[in-house]
Amino acid sequence: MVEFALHNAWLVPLLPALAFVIIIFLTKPWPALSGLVSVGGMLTSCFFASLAAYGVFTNHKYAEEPLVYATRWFSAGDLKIDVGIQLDPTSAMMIFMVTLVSSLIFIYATGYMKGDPGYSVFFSYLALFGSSMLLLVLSSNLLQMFVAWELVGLCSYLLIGFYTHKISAREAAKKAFVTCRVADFGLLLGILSLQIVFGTLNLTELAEKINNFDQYTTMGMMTLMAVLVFIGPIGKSGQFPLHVWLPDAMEGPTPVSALIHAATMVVAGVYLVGRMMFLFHEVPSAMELVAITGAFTALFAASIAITQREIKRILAYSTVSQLGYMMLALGVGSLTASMFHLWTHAFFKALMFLGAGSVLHALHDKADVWKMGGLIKKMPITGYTFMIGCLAIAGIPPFAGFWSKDEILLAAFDNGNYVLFTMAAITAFMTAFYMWRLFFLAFMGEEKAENHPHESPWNMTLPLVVLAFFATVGGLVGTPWAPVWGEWIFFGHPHHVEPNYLIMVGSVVLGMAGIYLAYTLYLADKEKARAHALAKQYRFLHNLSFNKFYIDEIYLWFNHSIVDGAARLFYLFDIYVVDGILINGIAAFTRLSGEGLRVAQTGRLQNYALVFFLGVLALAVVLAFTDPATAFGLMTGGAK
Amino acid sequence: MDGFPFLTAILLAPVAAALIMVFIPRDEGKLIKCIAAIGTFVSLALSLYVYFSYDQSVGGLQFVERIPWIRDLGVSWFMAVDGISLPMLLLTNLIGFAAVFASWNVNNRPREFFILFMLLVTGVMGTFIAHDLFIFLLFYEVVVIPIYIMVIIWGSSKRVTKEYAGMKLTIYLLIGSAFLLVGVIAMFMKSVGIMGHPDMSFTALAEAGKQLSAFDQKWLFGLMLFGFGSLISMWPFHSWSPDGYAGAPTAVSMIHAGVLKKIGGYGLIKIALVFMPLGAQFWAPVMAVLGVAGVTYAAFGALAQKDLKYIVGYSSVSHMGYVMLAIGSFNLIGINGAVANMFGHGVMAALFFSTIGFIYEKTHTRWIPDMGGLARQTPRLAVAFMLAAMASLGLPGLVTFIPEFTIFVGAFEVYGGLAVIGIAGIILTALYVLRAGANTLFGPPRDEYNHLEDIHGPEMVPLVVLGTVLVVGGLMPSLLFDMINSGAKDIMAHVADVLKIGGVL
Amino acid sequence: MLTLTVSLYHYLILSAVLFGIGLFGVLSKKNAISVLICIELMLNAININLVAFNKYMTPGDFVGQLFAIFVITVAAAEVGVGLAIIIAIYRNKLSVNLDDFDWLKW
Amino acid sequence: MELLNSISWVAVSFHTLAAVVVISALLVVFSRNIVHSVFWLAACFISLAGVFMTLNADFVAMVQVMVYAGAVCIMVVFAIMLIRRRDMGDTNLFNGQTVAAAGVVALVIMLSGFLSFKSGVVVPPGPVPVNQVDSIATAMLTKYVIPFEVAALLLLVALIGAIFLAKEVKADADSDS
Repeated sequence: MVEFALHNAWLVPLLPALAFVIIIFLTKPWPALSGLVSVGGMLTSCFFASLAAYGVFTNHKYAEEPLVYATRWFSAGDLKIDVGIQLDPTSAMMIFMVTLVSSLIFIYATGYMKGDPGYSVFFSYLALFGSSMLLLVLSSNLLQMFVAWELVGLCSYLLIGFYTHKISAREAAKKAFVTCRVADFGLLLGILSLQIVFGTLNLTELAEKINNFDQYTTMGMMTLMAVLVFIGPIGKSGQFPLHVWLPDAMEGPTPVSALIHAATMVVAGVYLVGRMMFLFHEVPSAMELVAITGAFTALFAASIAITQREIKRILAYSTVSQLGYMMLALGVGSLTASMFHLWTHAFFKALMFLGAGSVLHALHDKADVWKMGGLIKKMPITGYTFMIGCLAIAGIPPFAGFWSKDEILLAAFDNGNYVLFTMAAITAFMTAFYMWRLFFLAFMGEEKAENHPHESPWNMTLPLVVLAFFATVGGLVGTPWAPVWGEWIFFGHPHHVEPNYLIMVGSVVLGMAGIYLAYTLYLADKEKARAHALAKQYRFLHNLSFNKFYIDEIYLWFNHSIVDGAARLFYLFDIYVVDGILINGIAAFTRLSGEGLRVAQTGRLQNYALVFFLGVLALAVVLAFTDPATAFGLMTGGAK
Repeated sequence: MDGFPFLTAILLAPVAAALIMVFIPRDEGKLIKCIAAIGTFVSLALSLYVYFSYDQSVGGLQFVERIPWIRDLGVSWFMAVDGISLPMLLLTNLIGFAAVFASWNVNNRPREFFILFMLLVTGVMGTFIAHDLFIFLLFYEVVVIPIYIMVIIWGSSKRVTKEYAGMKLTIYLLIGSAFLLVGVIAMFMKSVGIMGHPDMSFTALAEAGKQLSAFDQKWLFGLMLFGFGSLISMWPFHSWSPDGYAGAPTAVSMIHAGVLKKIGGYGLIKIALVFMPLGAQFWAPVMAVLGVAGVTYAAFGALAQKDLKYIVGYSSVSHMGYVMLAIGSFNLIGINGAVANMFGHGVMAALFFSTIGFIYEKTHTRWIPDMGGLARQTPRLAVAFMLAAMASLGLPGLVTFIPEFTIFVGAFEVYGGLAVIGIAGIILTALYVLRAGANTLFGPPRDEYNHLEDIHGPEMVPLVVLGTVLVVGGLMPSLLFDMINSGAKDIMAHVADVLKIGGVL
Repeated sequence: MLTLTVSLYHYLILSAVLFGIGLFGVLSKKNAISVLICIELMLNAININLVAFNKYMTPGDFVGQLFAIFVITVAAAEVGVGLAIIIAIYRNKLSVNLDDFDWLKW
Repeated sequence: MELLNSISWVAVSFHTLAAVVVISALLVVFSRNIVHSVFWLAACFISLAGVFMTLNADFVAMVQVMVYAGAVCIMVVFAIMLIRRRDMGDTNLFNGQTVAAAGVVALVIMLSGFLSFKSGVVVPPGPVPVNQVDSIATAMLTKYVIPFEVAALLLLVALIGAIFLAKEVKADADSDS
């Protein structure tokens, strides 16, 4: 059975895809059935994924050499593209995590979406989304990965814009797609150059060839390719400066936000960079770029998150920030730490998003945390699981986030880049602060009279509990004392780090400090007077942060003024120059020359006779003064 | 092959349908449409059979029918298919069949409409399977007249009147064919000089082309480039395309954007490139530059549009820019991509135009600001629209992605930075397509469209047929690419052959 | 001393001059009848040529003279019809001024 | 006497007649009165008949006098009378393109004069038959009988046509209405 799962891992993405097809063509009129098909498909897929993961993690040879099986997809001349499955511990971990989290989110969605007119369609999209992500994870070929990558983008488009009647949803979906498209442009260029330089896109072959790349290309070209490839993840994983779509993506139904932010989509970028480590590893400057981008994004997003008011928006920026962490880990060369954080983050972020969904469900989509309060009393399961999530993300041991974050800090520290390390540390503090600010504001404190919260049904709380469990213990697979994780998921050689107690204690202290600060400002202080005073005192900084550093406005301006302006310019050029001057010009010339020559038609016989005789004269002159043979030649155009 | 003249049968099925229609009373609209559907379906079925029974391992010309016709000019009824003409033939029939159903609601003089339409389809098919230059031109001219009449009578006037649109379309086509004719006649005269006897068949002319001097090849290719270029709406000879499509009735837009345009690319590859490889080599950078210019320029142009048909019109110019870029890259991968992209874009454009046609039929507007929220009222139409839109922006998993990727590989290898500008077009494409889709389909539904009926019955056929091709072709690109590759590699082998000789000379 | 001779060339020159005068009249007179008259002058110039060539080139033959006679015949017919047309037009337009007869202009 | 003998009378008469022809032709064109033009035309025709005489073409000269000086001139005078005006002065004016016409005509004359000399026709010697009318009549009624008959037919058609064209149109207008 395990062998079967190992060698037929294509079933993992196929089953949800099948669910998509079944729902679209068969069960669309019966919502309950559609939900069942979708959840069933994902659960079966989860079952196979678990088996495959079990198979991989019980046989250490897969950590050295991945299990690859592929078939030719198409070929055009020298361009030969395969599709296939590449199973190694990294992808095995991913499919397990993705199918597990997705299954839970699907179950949650059966409760959350109840009664929605688009219930069936929603579940078909979800299934397709999961399927695309799994395909991406298992891809053995970069182009195949790109295909899945784009399909993930499509599904996110469909799901973010699921409430089609809402203009904000429509715009957010468009923004997500177009932003990712910009990034994909870079990625596509990167893939193209890889194909052209190395003549293959199969990951294993690429890895081999890049190992001794000097046979094929220069360092400059390698840097270029690495940077181009990295542009894709910048977009997909919401790194600065293309992070703008991610916070808006919460316009979709909450399960979608959870799916996008936790298990699928955004981690695709991190995963891709991880997959392409063999490329980045050869190019130190690209690695540096990855690390700097990651660290900056982490800090930047955290600084926005501390002033946001909408619950999902805070979570969204925290996602951006955490993704920055993962990138930072990759940039300092630790695939292990990055994947570890990806793993733990998936659980606690899914948990928090679903918790937020539960809150919104209860409060009828009232999203402002300032208008909530004391929810934990009426919604104990949601509240306590959410607290576990907050503990995890704040880096409090023994919760999952602590271990992975610690690993990243350690990796940054070991790398010797102390600026990046400091940035990461500050981010850790801020993360604890804003998450607990959210928690205190929404769940603790006084209840608001106008709210009538109630606990959500079982199919929404069950996933919360399961996720809370994983958010609690998920990090134990990679403690510094028992580095199981690093034994399996690594780049180059197994990753062993000596526990650094200073950093460990330091990060706990930072997390506690953040929580304490949030406590004093938002819970102990009933009137929140000091928080308001601080906001007033640093009005400029507050506004900057609250308005997300005006990046959206800049893009909007760019899009509306520059792109649309150029479009209008081109169009006017087309109408007035190409069409107006060139095309209609030729037409007008024809017409005008007709008009002009018309005047020659005077209607007076004697005019005609005059011209006629002029012609006769000319002809006579030609005939009189040239040799007869030449004259004949002239008149017949050279024909013999 | 086995005696039955499949290609002639494919060609004559619509003609037979048209002949039957002549004898049907004019008010029997349903019957006429059914006959049109049957006629195109027979062609479609036969061409599917031919497509799948073509032996790719052998390659070359198959299903050959050759009957001498005008001996003094070396003209013969030479019908055959290879890996390049087959996808185009199939495309024509797919779109022809779908277009009949997209015109199911034509009630103004249906008999004349469908007779002309059958002739149009026949003409287009003929250009793709004729392997005699004279017959090729003959079929090409057959195409022009029905289009003109159909635009003038059944078209619609928006920014420009339908008369203007029809005139523009026709004159462009004729100018293109004028360039072409000069080139063809010159080529023919030269070939007579080389071979010593007249022969208009592609095979003979390709052989004769080997001995053409480099200078002759250059100017002949130049003529054909501008002839075929204005057909494929090569920048800056593109401006007929948006206006023409906007004015034309749905079926004509479908056929025109879907396949007729492709005659330009097909001719460039199968005629100009094969006959004048040295000329092609000389002109390749020009084609690439014009291609990239077309991609970017038309993408920006599309971004500024508010009329759905104009958007698709400009977008098709933009996509044809990719084809030009691919031919300009002058390598096997590029040629593969060019042909495949023509196929993919054909299916996509046809689906797009049929969808827009239905939207227009139902809402009586194509003006985007007047629309919104149609996804709620007409979900199937929205599916068709989104499918076409996604294909237009080259979503992987649909038939348009792999060809574009192939083109990028082919072009990037040769042109580097220039290709990057072209590839950047995918961002703009996403922008305008999504904007159009979002503003038409999504957002708050409008009350005035609450009564709209979604597409149903025969109206579903374009969506089903073309949508299936979009998805199947996207998931199994080898179905398309193996075929094209079998044709393209012969062509490029021939080209390489000639270039070698040319190098020696 | 001045020798007064006559040769083919004299006739040809006379013919050319007469033709030119006739042509000038045709091109520059306003009156339709006058144009008709000038056409007669041109025809006569031709006749001179025909008869002169007859005498100097083929003295034993009379083709040139015959041709001249035919030309005269046709000219007579032409004058008849031409004048009839002018009269018919005059009845409609009350003018014989050719400048007024430009209905066929653009 | 020697002087007289040395003068070729043919030459003298040719030059005189030619002068008359040219002058009267010029007067045809330059007269401002159409009636005068017709008179000068008659003069021109008659002197042209003399020119034909110098070419030994007696029959043509006779036809010239009869048809041109007689018939044609009379016909033209009749036409002028039909289009009568009280004042016959300024009935024969030049139009706007006179200068251009003069230029073209000058070129035509120069060119044809030049070509006449350039052609270099060799005049073969030979006696001129005396009995011309006989010969012409014979030729016309034997070898050229068909053109002769066609010319007759042409005259008939021209006659009918002229009558039809010149006929009053009032009757037609009545019958039409």
